[in-house]
Amino acid sequence: MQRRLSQEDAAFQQRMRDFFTTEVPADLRERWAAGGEPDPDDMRASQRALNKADLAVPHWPAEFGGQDWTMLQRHIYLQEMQAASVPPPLAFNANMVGPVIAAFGSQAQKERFLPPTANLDIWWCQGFSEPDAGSDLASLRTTAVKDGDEWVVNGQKTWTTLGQHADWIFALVRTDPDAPKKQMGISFLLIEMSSPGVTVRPIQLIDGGHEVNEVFFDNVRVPADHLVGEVNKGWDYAKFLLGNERVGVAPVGSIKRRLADAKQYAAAVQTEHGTLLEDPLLAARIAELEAQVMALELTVLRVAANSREGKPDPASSILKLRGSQLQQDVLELIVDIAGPAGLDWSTDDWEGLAAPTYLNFRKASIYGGSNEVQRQVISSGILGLRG
Amino acid sequence: MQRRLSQEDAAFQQRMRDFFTTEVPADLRERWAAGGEPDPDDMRASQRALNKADLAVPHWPAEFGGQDWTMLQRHIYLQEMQAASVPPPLAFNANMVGPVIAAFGSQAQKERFLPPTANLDIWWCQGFSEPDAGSDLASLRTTAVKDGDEWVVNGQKTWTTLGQHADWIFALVRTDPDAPKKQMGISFLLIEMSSPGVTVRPIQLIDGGHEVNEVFFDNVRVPADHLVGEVNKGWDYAKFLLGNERVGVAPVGSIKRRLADAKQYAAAVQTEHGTLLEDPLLAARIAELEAQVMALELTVLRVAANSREGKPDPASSILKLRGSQLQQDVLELIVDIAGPAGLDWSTDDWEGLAAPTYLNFRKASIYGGSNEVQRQVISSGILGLRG
Amino acid sequence: MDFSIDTEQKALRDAARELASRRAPQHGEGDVPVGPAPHDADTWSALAEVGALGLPFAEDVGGFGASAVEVSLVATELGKAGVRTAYADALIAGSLLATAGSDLLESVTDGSALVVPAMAEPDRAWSITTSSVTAEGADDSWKLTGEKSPVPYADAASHVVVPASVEGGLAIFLVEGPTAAGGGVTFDGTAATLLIGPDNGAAALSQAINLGIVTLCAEALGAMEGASTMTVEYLKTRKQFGVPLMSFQTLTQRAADMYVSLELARSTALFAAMAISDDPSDSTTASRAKVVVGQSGRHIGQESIQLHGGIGMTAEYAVGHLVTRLTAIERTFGDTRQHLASLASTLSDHEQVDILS
Amino acid sequence: MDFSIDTEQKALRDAARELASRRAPQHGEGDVPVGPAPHDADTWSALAEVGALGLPFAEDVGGFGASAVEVSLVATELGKAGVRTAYADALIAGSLLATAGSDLLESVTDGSALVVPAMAEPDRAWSITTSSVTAEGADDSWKLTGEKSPVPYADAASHVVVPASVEGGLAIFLVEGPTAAGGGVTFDGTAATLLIGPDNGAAALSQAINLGIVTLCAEALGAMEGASTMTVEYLKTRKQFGVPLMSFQTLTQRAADMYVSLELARSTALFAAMAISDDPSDSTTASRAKVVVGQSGRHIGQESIQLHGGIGMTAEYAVGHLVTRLTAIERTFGDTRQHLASLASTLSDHEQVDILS
Repeated sequence: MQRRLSQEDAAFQQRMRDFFTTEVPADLRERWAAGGEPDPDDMRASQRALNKADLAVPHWPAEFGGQDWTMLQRHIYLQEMQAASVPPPLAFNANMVGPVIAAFGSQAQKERFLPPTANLDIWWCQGFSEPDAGSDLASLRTTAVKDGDEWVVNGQKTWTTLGQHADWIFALVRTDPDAPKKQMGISFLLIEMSSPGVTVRPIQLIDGGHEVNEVFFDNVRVPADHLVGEVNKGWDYAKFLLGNERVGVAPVGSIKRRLADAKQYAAAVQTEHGTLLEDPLLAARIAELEAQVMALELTVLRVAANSREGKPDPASSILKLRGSQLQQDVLELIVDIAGPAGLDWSTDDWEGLAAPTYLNFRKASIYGGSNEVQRQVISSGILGLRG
Repeated sequence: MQRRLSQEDAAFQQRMRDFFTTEVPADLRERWAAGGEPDPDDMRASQRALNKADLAVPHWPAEFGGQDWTMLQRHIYLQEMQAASVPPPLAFNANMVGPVIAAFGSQAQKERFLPPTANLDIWWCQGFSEPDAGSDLASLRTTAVKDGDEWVVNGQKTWTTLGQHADWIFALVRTDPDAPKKQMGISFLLIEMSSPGVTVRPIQLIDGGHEVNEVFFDNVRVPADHLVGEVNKGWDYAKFLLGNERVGVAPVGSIKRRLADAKQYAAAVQTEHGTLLEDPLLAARIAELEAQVMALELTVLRVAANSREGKPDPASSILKLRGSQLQQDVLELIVDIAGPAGLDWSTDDWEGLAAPTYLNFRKASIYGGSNEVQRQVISSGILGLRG
Repeated sequence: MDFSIDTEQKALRDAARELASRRAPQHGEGDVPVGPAPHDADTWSALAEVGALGLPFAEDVGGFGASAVEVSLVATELGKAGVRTAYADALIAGSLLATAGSDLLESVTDGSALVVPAMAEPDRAWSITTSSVTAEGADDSWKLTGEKSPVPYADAASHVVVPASVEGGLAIFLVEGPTAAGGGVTFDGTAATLLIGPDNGAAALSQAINLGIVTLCAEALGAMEGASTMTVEYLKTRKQFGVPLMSFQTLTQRAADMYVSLELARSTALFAAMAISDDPSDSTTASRAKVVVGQSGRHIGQESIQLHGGIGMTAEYAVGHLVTRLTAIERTFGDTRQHLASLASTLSDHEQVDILS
Repeated sequence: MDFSIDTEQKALRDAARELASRRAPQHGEGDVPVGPAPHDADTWSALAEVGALGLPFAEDVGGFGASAVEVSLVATELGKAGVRTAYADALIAGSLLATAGSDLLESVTDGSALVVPAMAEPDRAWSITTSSVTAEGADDSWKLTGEKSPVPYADAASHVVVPASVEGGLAIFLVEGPTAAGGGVTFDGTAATLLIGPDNGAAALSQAINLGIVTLCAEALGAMEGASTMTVEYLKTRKQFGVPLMSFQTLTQRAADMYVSLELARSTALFAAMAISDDPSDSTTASRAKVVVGQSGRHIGQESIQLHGGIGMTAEYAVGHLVTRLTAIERTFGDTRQHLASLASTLSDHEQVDILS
């Protein structure tokens, strides 16, 4: 056991820090740090800057921009990226559809889709959830029926994050309605959002933003070669994707960034006895969060080091569960620091953003596998508690 | 709505306060306040002093010592009793078997048992739980087989609190092994502990004490007229009993007494900056507990006022659930105040008792219907959430 | 100690319930307003019509001679229906006007004037004992300097009531026709009328805030009840994995915990209303209520969304709006931490909390 | 940053595991000892034999030149098996002897002397910067006055190490053949040897306590792992209402939360051992570890009993003893509250917690 970074890793850390703080424009990073609704242009600019330096998709195969990094290096990369408030590569591209196409797509699909996916020339969104399915993904009812060399898609997806900016959607569709189990008979289909019959309706959330959408498919015709892998095997690819998604899911760097912000905010609020940062109860809560976030970061590192290539460790559920809790705790803390100043949402300073951001991130324990689902994965998959 | 006590209730409160602080010997109350294992002689002396003044079983029928009190008055009585550290009447007598005999017993049983039960001349214990049943009471396997005008009892009970001091046990026994449902075919039997074939084995708990026991029945012969009510109807009586038990179950007065002690302890511990009672984090925790206990006490009063005579309000589960949590929280606080001084269990001062008492009261959320069972009662019985 | 309500109170509650259901925001498809609500003149008139605005003030100063208990009944109905108003704010202003014996109180209670307090200050934590706004002058001629922000409803207010520092302590001023900008009010030698001098300013403000806290606690109680009811209903009707959500024990056990939080908050909010009616200066009880309701509000608010899942996050569904309001209430008039700190400093004053005295 | 253990460490861990299983207390039917455990000479010799007592001290002062990481591996095995010893105490004393360059350290590491620190004082909260015990004297002749209590293992100790106030600060003394009574040690002009003077006393004590904290955290990790494993096993095998307990989702979801607590505590305890090996004066990391482990210990301890039900309360079942030990560890060398307060006072020293530097 060794606390310090090896010389090689320390140099790697320095290289990442230098890159993120000098090669990604400062104004872009400042806008990202301020929070609020993400600007798609900034996200594209950031991912392209990263991709140019081969830093957008380091976990992909080498021929499509991947790097042969250790898990520790991947963590350092993410940590430094978030510490510098660099908008990360779009998860739908880098962590979801990209790895699926790389692992299961045809050679033609790889060549066609992977380079623009890495460069965010294609903006992907995810078409998994449906209105009456929720966490029960496999109950999906959107159908694709073969008609010549096309699939004809009908149905509805929901909770499609940033779908309003998307060029393409990767969707789970039912291709065999008579399959014996509901997990069977599902396929993984790539659909261009500009196809006739695709409609996007933004859903307003309680913070006023519109980051999620409903997507409707009305006799949308999709070329047959846009089906990834084998027909009716989509559930396997979805499970692979969700496993990958969770690996990157504990946003430790971003939680730490927010916590550092919280300290700065608290130091600027005067109380009757000094500043809020000197208030014993508030300071103890910050100290507690710092210790808890440290525990999470250490666990990310320890678990990542143990996870086998390609097979995400089931312990990634720990990270999703605890990561979302801590993220929510830190955002709640910031609302508390804002105090009465947070009652006015009309300003775009940190006080005005505090409450909407807190409310927005209640999603963190719901989306991408709710915390109840994560606990189920742990109790059943890790502890062997199968009722 | 009215915050203040009526003149009548204020006078009642004063009468109770006077009685408890002058008519129950101070040395006895001091020993009770100090905690640790209860002294049976003190408990007898206390209950007899109360009974002499008709204050041992105020909720019984008037002819057996009951009082026509309002729910508020019952609360005041309990509150003042606990505030004065008076050992309360033995629950097995006053709240469990007494009301069952009064409601369902024969006239002969009432006359024979109720007066000595009120006066703690008979010490009762409870024979409900069995080793493999736990919260699943109805799965009991102890049998009673009719032989002439006697029942022959075989089996084993466990978690029998203070059974080592008991003269009699009230037990649930299976009298019809062929009943279609496991809740049927159970009877409510009164058994003298000195009967041949009854063996008591104390169970040591992690605090070192022996307040619970296993009770074994080996061909124990019980006269037929010791069966309460109708044969095979015991489950109904048990439910009646458990409902009654819960009404008295939120030990608000005792929690408040302990919390007041905790403040006194904290004020006597020096820190680098004053006393522990002035420590901002510890003081905030005490203030929080005071507010939460107040909320519980108010809820006891509000709910008690709404509950119908005889029918315990299902909201009594709130009181059991929250009462046990707060009791445990306050005891944990006292361990924290003791700090390193609590590492030595060999003294009988408050520091030495702090950790064993805390550990002992982990039972509060397990016995008498676990907190999980209480939540189930609330979700199903009150909220109508029936899975 | 008596938690029951009488016939007159029942009638008031029913009127408030009817008003609230009539004025409740509609959340259909499409965008709806989120976050803090602007002043709504129609709702305000309706409140004035049922007599809600003068309830706690004595008749001889222009009030209706009821009490904080009646205020609570009204506020709970508003909270349950998600009707957000300046009710607590106006009552604080009203309480200060009543203490000052100001004629303006009649216009407050009949709804013709909207008077709100200007209390929060930029970059300063909530405080009712100090102010960075200063006042200079004497007799009928005072001038205020400094900034209060945010001042909810300032843009719609006819007057603001302003605590400001003067020699000798905190005094309370009235400013007519405030110029609201950027969510706050800036004073730059602004003419003001002295309502209450420094001898009594802090005490009067504390009483007024107690009334405001009790009102907010009652509104929060309504919001919690609304959110809890919706959540239980959702668990009953919504299916997942082929069975109703209420088949999942982890959800029903948590619904039970929400219920416990709600009932404890209910007892406490009602008691605080009674206590403040009995003794308007009982800040200790007000702080305890703010703590209990604050913690329940966080618990019930967060669990309501979590148990709903994604739908609870959407603006077209009411539960998120109730949680938004609970989030705001917790940070209004001092949050849980601040009230705990204030209670912590007075632990030695009492052996036990005595609610039966 | 590397959490893996090498071959030598694996061998040490296996030896400790074997030792721990051999010395683990037996809980059958009938009464067994509960609460704090007395010193057990056989277990202590066995620890000395596997070289556990000298691990973190340099070879030139009589130690074995390993580190706090190795100490942790041993302590975790002791904790898991429920073997309670003076290990953390003896390491604190050893650390102070090592700093002082005392010859006695060799007798500590070979197990022939049992030296423990005397730190707690009656009616005073835990403190490592002040002491009400005073020392007077000079050079070789010092006398101590005051009381330390409780002093765990004092009745079996050959020597105690005593922090005491002298002019200029806190100094560390050695007392041979202490007279233990009532769980503590009273000094009444008692002769003592100066180990470390006031220039370095507080710093040396702080380093020693860091080692003690890391040892306790590792022991707690073992106890939490033991309790969690037993709880999961119990849920799998125990039936109620005709089905295994693991059919109840409310229990399995809580078991999952226990697992999360355990794994976070594991990472933190291991990291703290690495950090202290790297920089023995890193009190900040030691405090963070004490906080994380303290909270996990409360959580896992309480849930272990609750999920077991009544059986978890009995002395014939091991889980309650593990919880008893967790309860004691939390209040040893400062509890969660105290370490939080100390961390809270240094928040401005750093922008973020940096574990990768």
